[in-house]
Amino acid sequence: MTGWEVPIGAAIAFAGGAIATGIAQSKIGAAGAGTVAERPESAGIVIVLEAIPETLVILGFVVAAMIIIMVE
Amino acid sequence: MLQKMKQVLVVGPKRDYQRIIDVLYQAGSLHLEDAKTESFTQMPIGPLDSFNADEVLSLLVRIKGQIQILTPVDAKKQLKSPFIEKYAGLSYDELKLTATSLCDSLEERLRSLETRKGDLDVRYTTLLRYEKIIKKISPLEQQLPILEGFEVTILIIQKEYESVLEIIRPFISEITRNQFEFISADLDEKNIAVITVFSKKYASKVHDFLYSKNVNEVRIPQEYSNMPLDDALTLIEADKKAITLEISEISEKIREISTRWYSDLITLKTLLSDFLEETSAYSNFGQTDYTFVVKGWIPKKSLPAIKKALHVSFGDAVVVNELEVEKETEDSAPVYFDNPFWAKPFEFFMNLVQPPRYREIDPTPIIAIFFPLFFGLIVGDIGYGLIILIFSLVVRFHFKEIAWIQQMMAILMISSIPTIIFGYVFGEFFGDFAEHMGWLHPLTLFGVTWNRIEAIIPLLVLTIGIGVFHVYLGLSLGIYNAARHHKKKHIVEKVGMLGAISSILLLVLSFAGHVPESVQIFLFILLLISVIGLIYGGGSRGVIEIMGTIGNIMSYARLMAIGLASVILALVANRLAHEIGILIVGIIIAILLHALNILLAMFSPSIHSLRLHVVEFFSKFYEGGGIPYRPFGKERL
Amino acid sequence: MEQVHPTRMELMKKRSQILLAEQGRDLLKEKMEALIQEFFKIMVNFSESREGLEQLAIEADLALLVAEAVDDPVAVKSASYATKRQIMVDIAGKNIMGVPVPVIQKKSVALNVMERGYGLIGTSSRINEAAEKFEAEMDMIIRLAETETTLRRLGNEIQMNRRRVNALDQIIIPELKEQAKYIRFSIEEREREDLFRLKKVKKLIERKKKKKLMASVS
Amino acid sequence: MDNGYVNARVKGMYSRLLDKGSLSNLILKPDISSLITALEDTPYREDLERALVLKPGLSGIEEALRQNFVRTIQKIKGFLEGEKSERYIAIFSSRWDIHNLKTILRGKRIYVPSGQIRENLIPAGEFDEALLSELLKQPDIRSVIDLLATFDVSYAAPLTEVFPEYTEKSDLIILENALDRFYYERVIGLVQGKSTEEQIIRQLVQTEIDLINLKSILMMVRDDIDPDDGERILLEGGRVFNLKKLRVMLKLGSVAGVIESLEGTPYRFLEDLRSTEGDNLKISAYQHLLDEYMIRHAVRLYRGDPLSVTVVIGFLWAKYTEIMNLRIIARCKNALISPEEMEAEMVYV
Repeated sequence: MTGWEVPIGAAIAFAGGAIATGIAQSKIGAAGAGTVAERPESAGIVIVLEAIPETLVILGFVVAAMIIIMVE
Repeated sequence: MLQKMKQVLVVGPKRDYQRIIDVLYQAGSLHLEDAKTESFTQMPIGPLDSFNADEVLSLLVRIKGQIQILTPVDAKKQLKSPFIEKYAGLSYDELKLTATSLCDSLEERLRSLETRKGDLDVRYTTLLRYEKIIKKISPLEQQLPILEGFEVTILIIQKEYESVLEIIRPFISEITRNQFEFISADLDEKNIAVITVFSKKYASKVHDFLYSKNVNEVRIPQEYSNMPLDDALTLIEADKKAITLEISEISEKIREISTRWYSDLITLKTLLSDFLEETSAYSNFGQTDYTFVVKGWIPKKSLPAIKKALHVSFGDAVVVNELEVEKETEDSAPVYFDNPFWAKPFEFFMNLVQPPRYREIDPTPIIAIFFPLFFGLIVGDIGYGLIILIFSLVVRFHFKEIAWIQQMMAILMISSIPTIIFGYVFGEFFGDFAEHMGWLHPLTLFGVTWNRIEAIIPLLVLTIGIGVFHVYLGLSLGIYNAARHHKKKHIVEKVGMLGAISSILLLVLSFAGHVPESVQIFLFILLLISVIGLIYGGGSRGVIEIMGTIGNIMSYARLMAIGLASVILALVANRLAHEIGILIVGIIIAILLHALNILLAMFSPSIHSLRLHVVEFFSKFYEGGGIPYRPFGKERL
Repeated sequence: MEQVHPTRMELMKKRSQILLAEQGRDLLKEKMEALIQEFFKIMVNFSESREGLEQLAIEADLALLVAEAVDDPVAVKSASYATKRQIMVDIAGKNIMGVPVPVIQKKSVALNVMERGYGLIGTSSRINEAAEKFEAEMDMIIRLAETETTLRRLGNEIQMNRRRVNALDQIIIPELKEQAKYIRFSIEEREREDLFRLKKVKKLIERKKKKKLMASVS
Repeated sequence: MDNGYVNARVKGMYSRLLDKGSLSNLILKPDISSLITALEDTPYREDLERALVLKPGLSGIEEALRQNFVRTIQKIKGFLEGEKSERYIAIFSSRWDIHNLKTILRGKRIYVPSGQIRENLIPAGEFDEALLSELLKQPDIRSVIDLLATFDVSYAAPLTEVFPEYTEKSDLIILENALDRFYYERVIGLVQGKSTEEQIIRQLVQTEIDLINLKSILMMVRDDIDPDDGERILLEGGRVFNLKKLRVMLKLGSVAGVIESLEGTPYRFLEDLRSTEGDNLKISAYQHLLDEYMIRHAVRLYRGDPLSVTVVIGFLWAKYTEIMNLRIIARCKNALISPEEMEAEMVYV
């Protein structure tokens, strides 16, 4: 019963998360780079902050995986 | 764990102060504090007549100034100075003399080179400017004959004053008795350029007239004026070349000096800065009329040693007073980690974030337990684990000198062990390679076969369960910390949060049918009480925090998700290899993909389990902002 | 004193000279007193102004300090370039008891904000106030210059007068008096001599007369 | 476009500004040399070390402060190079162009040697070293203006326009006014857009114009300037006061009157000062309040939209204020002024 709509759906789920993460990380990255340039001691925090929006792509991935696996 | 610290006051006779400082310096365990804030019952403690740093400072400024002018030299290429080894052994006075004489010999030459270079740079930009305007005008000039004994004047007129042209022309004609050329054209959107050529004998009259008409004349430096603009351009071009040449000559000269002296200056700078650093500790010492006073924190373990050392050298003349410490003062105590060997590498993370305060719980051991666990759960592959283990061992071996690499690799090494264990549980060895070959199978525990691809839901439950446990642990630590600081409201808030989260979780479970419905009423009551507690402890924000905390717990699902991503990449690698007909190509592709996956597996899981600690876990109890322990002594320099 | 002819004529001349000298002296004394009075009148003012000047100088320095502190010395220096660098003063003169003293016509160099040369927009009122204070100080200096010259002139005049009075009092008048006295003495002496001679002549004549009488009698 | 990177750096720089505590600490230092020692522990260290080699004591500190400020502006301009927001920063920094240009014109008029004029320039603006040194080389005011025209610097136009009037009356104010007027007109013109960013900056500039006008009027009224003559000093485009209102204020004739007329405007705080301190206050006392208002207003921008260029503008004002405060401390310390008087001149943000 799996047709073309399953991979497309999974792709949309993943893409959404990935794009959102990309946008968020680009901004955090820019700001983070600025922060580290001025205050190198805050590098640790910046790395963690940079990782925070990654949640989105992970969730997207999980949803995509679930769509594919569960439909199968 | 943090070391227990004692605040001490060391008091000795003033005449011995150099020797006392030496002994303390050798012991290298005292974290200095400003002794001048202490005071004996009646006697104020004044600052020690300390070393005057001005001299060193100004010398350092001179050296730094020269270093700035010089170009850094590759360590391999530079000429080894014959003195450089000697510097380290010099006393301060000798060092000062050497540095001063070196500065004296270099400074003037360098400064004049640098100034010359700066001037040339400025001149170059100026020439570019003039060149730009001349280039704009020169096409116009082509239409005019340039004659000997004639003067060329260029005017710029804004377009809105274009009518002025009509006035100027007849006047110039009259002044010069019609011996003139006059041509105008648009220069750019805003301005019109006018070129007039007339006999030199009318020059002053024409200029006076132009002045009275308020027209801007183009000012070109003397050396380029009164010649055809093309010639001026050629001349400017030649001058630019000459300047570039001279600049490169100067740079070459500076480079020559650099190869000879750069490392000398750097060495002197380092030594003098060290010296300055050392003497800056002196500002912490105090004195009264006859005694010399040092105040500081010392780890309890090191206290007997320092007492003994002082006693051996000075007998009873030097007293070490242990100060009674108020709870509040304890907060200003420096923190010195004291962790078992297996937790020590994880202090790296604490320093990355912020060290804890003295009276806080040091979460390092907890990170040391959970970080590898999370890492292992995410990566969960025997093959990857082994490669990471080998990788970390190799890197550790290669970079023995660099402390932070050592620490990071130790973390990876420790983390690779649970990775292998989880790999065994999940039956993964380079993805499903081993399973495919029939060597290994996912274990079946608690009625679930832990094949990560299939057991998504159980894994999700497991990770959320870990999340619940971790967050509860955090909240409990928060209660402990608050109790230690006697912050009643905080305790109530944290307890309320525990109650609220528990009741909500249990309610969810009961609605799902896993918990008997009969307890629902109690759960609601518990929730109500908890919310009241939360409002008492943290206000409305406390209630909103419930959502945050539940979000935090859900966030642990990433343990499953990232793991899943890594498994699927591994599967893809294997399957590609399988499906490509040519064996060798398939293997190469598989190896490349696995390599990529391992690389990702070293970064992503580390960052995410670190994030789970810093964001989700620490927010429940951790304050941070402690002062790192920096003992006065050898280690410091 | 040798030149003096001890004649009655001379004596009368001396007498009138003495009188004249004494009158002159009294006149000079009066003038001196008047000058001294004038001097002190200005002097009081002067010392007050002097203190005022010191006060003004302190205030001006403070205003400059504030301007430099808040607006950067560079801005103050820049504003200073905008000012005209000279002050023109017209000096006339007047007479105090025959002493010529200067009078400065335009006593105030104080300007208003539009006259100081720099634009108002970019320059702070602190710089402006510093300028104002210094202008006030300048005014005071000019005024003091006027009074100080006056005082010096008056002082000189008083000195000179005193010397004159002294000369009259202690040299000329006593000398004249001495001369008059000498003349008088000389005249009296001469008169006495004449009398004595007369008496002697008279005696001689009488003796001759008596001899003649005796001779005739005898 | 957002300014994530730049703003993060600026925030880092902002966090290194001295807080009130460290400033009061500096105020309490007994003398200049201990002040220098204390400043060694601040971000001014590097500039201070360099400046003190050439100029000892107070002038060294002042030089260091100036250098630091110039360096800060250059640094921020470096981040923003090529960005759209660069021009908003230019709004702030080009006021030093005006200062430099005015200084050169003033100096050239009375034939001050170029070297001396140069010492009073602050290269924080848009003019580069090359332009400044060419300007300094010119013999007189006319040739300075001509050179500006030659290099196509926009200030040439307003100066050329009023030059005949200047030659006629020989009044430098004419040239300076033309410059100031041009500057503010251009700035207002730059921020006519509808974006929030431009609106905020426009408001800031308009407020500044108001404050400048107010200050000018107070100064002129105090000196009994003929209102018809005073009009030429007034700037158009203020936030609260239009030209008509300003003219009315100029005709009020007394400082007290002008201040009373502020009732109902955001600047009525001057009235509070007047009513507590009396009518004989110096204009600078009012200006202090006005400056403070301006600085507060500008620094508040720092806390606005974290991704907007306004953060940078707010920071620059805060930095400017800090440098002013430090200069006040240093100058006053040198002249043994008491801490209380010192604090009266300072502005805390």
